[in-house]
Amino acid sequence: MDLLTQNLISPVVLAFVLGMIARWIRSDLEIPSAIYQGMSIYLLFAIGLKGGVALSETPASELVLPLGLTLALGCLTPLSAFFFMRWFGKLGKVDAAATAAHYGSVSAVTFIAAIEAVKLSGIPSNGYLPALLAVLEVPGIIIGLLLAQKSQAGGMKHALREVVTGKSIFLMVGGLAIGAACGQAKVDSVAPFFIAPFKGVLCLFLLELGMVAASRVRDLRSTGLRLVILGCFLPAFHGAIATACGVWIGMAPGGAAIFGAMVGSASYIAAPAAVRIALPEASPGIYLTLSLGVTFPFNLSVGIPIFIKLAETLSHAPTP
Amino acid sequence: MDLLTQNLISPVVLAFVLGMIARWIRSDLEIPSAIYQGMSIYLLFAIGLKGGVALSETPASELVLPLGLTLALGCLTPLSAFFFMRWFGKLGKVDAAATAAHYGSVSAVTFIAAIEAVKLSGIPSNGYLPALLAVLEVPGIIIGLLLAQKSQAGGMKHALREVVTGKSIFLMVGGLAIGAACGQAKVDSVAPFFIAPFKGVLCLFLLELGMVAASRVRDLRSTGLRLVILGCFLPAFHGAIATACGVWIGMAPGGAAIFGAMVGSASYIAAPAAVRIALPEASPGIYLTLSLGVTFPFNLSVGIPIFIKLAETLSHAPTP
Amino acid sequence: MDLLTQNLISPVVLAFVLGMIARWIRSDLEIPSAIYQGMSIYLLFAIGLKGGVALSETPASELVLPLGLTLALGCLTPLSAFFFMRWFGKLGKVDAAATAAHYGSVSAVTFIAAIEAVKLSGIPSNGYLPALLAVLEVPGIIIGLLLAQKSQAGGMKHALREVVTGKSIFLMVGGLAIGAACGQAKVDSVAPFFIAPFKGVLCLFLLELGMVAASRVRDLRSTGLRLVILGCFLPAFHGAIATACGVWIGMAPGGAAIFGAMVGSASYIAAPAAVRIALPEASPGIYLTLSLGVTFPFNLSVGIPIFIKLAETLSHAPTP
Amino acid sequence: MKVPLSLLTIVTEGLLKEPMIELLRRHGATGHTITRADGEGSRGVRAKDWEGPNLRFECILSPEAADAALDEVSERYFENYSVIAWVTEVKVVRSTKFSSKDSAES
Amino acid sequence: MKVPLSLLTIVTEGLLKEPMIELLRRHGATGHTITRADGEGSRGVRAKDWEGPNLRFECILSPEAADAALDEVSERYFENYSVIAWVTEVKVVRSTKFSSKDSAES
Amino acid sequence: MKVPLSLLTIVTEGLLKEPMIELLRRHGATGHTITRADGEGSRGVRAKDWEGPNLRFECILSPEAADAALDEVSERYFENYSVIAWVTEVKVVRSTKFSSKDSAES
Ligand SMILES: Nc1ncnc2c1ncn2[C@@H]1O[C@H](COP(=O)(O)O)[C@@H](O)[C@H]1O
Ligand SMILES: Nc1ncnc2c1ncn2[C@@H]1O[C@H](COP(=O)(O)O)[C@@H](O)[C@H]1O
Ligand SMILES: Nc1ncnc2c1ncn2[C@@H]1O[C@H](COP(=O)(O)O)[C@@H](O)[C@H]1O
Ligand code: NA
Ligand code: NA
Ligand code: NA
Repeated sequence: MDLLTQNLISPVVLAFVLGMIARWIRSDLEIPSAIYQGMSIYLLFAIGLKGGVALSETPASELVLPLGLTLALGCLTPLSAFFFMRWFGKLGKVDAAATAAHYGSVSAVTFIAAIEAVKLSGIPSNGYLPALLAVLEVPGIIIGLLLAQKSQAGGMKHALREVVTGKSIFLMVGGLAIGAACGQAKVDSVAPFFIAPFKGVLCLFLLELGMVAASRVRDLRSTGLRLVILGCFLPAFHGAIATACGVWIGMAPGGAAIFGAMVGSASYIAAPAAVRIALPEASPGIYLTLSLGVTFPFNLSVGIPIFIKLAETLSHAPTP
Repeated sequence: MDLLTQNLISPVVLAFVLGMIARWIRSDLEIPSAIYQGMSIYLLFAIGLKGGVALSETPASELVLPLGLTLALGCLTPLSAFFFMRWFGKLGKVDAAATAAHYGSVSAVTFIAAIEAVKLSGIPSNGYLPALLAVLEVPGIIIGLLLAQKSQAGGMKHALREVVTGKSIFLMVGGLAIGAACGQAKVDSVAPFFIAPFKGVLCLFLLELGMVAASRVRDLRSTGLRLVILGCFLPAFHGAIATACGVWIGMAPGGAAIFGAMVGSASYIAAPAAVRIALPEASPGIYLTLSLGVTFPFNLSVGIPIFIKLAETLSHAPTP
Repeated sequence: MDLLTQNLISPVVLAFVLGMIARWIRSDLEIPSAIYQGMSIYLLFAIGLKGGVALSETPASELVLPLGLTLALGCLTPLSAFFFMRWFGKLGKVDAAATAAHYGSVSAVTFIAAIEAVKLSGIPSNGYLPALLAVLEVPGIIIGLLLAQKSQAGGMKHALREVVTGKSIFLMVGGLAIGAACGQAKVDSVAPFFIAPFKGVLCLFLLELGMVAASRVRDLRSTGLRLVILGCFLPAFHGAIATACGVWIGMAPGGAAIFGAMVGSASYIAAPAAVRIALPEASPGIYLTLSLGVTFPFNLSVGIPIFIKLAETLSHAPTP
Repeated sequence: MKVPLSLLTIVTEGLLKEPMIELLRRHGATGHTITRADGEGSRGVRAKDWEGPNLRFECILSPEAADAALDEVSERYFENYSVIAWVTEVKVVRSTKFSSKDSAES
Repeated sequence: MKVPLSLLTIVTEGLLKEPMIELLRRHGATGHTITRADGEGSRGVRAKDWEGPNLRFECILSPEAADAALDEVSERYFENYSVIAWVTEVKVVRSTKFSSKDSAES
Repeated sequence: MKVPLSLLTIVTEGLLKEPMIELLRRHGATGHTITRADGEGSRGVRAKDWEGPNLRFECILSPEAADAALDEVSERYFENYSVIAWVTEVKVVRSTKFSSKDSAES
């Protein structure tokens, strides 16, 4: 598939691969953690800012359907993930629930990578997607935690606080608000910092993420084949459904593909933090390895091009 | 006032507010201190560079009046601040002197924010202002320390060394010199790094400053209402006088407004370091809270638009 | 010489001087080490990326001669350095070998500074130079270590691993590969981050390097005059030969000058790390002081303009 | 004037920052010092991977308070979290600086 | 339940990171904690100049293992590298966390 | 061959960096290690707010020198600055590395 190679041979994806290689050949390359944190602050805020501007130009009525769909899928995907993890993955209840929380939530970097891939492929997209990203992040985590039936007031509340005030949602929502309040003209004044260099920063960020993912990949052996299969199946399954629904409710093809990548993705920043607090007995060796070591690279390399192709096909289908 | 809203609804000011909110809702957002320091190095050096280029294009004769005025105000404002702090603020001599040193010196970030606000409002400015900033930073601190009559050779000398070799003055003066030596053409080669993204970096910087200021605001209760009133009155008073003098000696209206913001501002980087060394018994809970928790937000939100308005009015007054 | 002043009065060189001044006047200016590391990652990866794009547009046949010349000089310069260090510098075998490894290898920052200087002087250059840089880094170190006849399997192997998987070579080669694979069009998408701000980042980087070099310069007294003389002579000698050979095999004048600067330069990142592991008894006070405190500033200020002048003269000589 | 007190050192994932500070306060700590640390331990997960580096708490306490805090850390966190902790005997001057409720021995 | 163990602290150039971790493992360490540090010592070279800051290792070991490790560090690295190391007596709870082969005294 | 020495740990605002290094030198320190730390203490001001993080000094000294340095730190800085300091007993090998004038007991 041409689109696949096209997607794989890009600075962003190759930087991720380079990061993995760095770990495999045991290079002493290391991105200082302050730089890594600085980059994630930059990326999240910038994505919010861009989304906020788009939002300020989108009529509220146009948002109703996408928001409803996002909430619905945000509640269904953790249930689906829980079911597959218990049935096919043979996980215990707590571990399955923890993993479900991750697949119910969303990975901002997958979202960003999908945006870039769509931009490259030239098909039209929707500006309001970052708002959906913020909405999608929370319900999956709540439902995942509820599935563990460990909703002792304290843990659950603490975990929710963590998610909602957590820096990833905070920065994105903050950026959204600022972008929406300021509008295009004023955001233009900070564009040379937040917009133009964005993809280059993403490139360095994925270099680091590749290194982290590589150390996760090492843990795959102990994770078991069944879980690895699920780590590829679930994003494809959830993502395809979401892409189809997106096209169905009238998103632009590019928008639907990005939406698919979002719904298909598994969180590896917000969800782990929340799960670690509310379900400390769940094994990070399972949920982190799956989300960061399997599902993220899967989406980055195979998932996103599939969703783009699918969205294009479905969008053109009814036209003739 | 339209100008006020115009000024408040900007990415830079809103980022400051976002930082304050982050602290209030107890988000775990944190800008790594390496990033924060990196940004301040960048901002100070860039402002110097830009000023240096402007300086290289300004005839020396044009600088005499502004320099003289800056020195005069740099000596008067700490005296005025000391008087108000003792009389209305009821502070002891040492604390009043310490605070006077802060109001006599200058806040580079307020200066930068004023520049951006003036640029946005479209009125003409002067290029030599960064040179004045460097000049204004020192005398206020010296006079403040002298007011405490604690000029034991050692402490005073150490404190002065600290100010003059301190990184904020060093970087700005260094940038000025490099900018003046290289001139526009050569500085253009580094403009995509130092000039274009400047305002975006400032935006992130204010996010952090908002967080710091928020923790200062919490200390307001123990500071007392009288001091809070002074923290708003002094910048308005000093700034209005400086703006008027600026117009009077022939600065462009934008330049006079920026000059007002400079003179009205209170230092929270150079002065605290010097005061901490020379007057360790003065209470940081007073001088830091006032300069960072009251005066900086005041200038950012209310002061700067006032000075712009004032400068415009005064500039146009004699014309007809 | 006009070219010399032209080269010296540039933001990049002046930033280096500013860094030295910061140390001399004992300013508290400090670039956080995370920022410094972040900048070196950025610079090395960006230089690779740019080179990779150029490489993808260079026919392989055009690379044979330059590659052969690079390998030859990479083997000869450490021998020459060893000879001079023993004979004129009166160093013991281990210290001479350690220093030879540094002069045999290459300084990426000198290379970058040369590129910028050539760009400024407007003469044509060659795109494939970064590939030569990567090739030149290794042989000098190997030969240097062999010269110490301390090739106990362990140390040597460990040292070589260190060089080849070391982050400086890894990032540059990684960038090269990504640039070559993606080609101009796709690299353009990250150009606003990796290409446009490059020189500005270099400027800040040299500010830090100036500070480091200044503390090295302090050690010059204990190093001895003979070694300081060699620290100026060797780069001029090696660099002039390399420039001449470069012109001779048909490089563009700018390319030959950059090539001269490369070959003349002494490593201060890759080589010290390798030498420290394989020859721990060699004195860093000698090799680091020479490479960073003498040869680097020499090349930056005097060497590069000389090589440019030389390359221009030689290139024009046979034309008429 | 030298007073013997205990130094409790806790190395833990960044996640437990707030709970640890609270725990120390409850045991009478008047302050604490935090450094960022990397580390490897018996658990597979290196905290750094996904939530920043480990935190290394140091807290000067009365010997009894340090023991009690160490016990509580061990009971509440050892099982499910990456935590390690130890107590060292140290000497300080002007121990009033450390006494909120328990160490009045200065 | 408190068990006395030893805390070995090593401050060294970043270069020796891997060898030090290996050395600690060989002496039975089940983990270690690393913080970045600057420093000055008897050698002229400040490691920071060219390879990032010093590393400060902390490792809880059985007293015998700590002594042995300290000896090995001293013998192998003191001469040519910037290294310093010391041992402190500490108390831990649940020392099982630290026993890979040597400290079964819990 | 193990020699008992003292480890003086000082946590202080970044501002006091130079004075502290000088103080340690005056008491015969041949070196020191600095790590960056955050912290909270009895004073309201968190140093980090305006001048970077706290600094945490570690210095191996002879027991007498450590005590004397601790006393001086306490007398000169405790009142007006954010400072805390403590002394621990440690063991080192080859104590010659630490003796500039006072610890010839190796
Ligand atoms: N033996 C040890 N000595 C020093 N630090 C340790 C040791 N074991 C574990 N740690 C630290 O404690 C953290 C958590 O350990 P663990 O819970 O065993 O994974 C690690 O990341 C290390 O920083
Ligand atoms: N007396 C000391 N106390 C604490 N740390 C020290 C001492 N001497 C040296 N160091 C640390 O050990 C490192 C190497 O020391 P040296 O090998 O003496 O250069 C230094 O960079 C310091 O971080
Ligand atoms: N009880 C304590 N244990 C450990 N560190 C402390 C303690 N009290 C204060 N500190 C540290 O010492 C610094 C200054 O404390 P203070 O002078 O009490 O504000 C704080 O920022 C902390 O890093
Ligand atoms: Na999802
Ligand atoms: Na002022
Ligand atoms: Na060379």
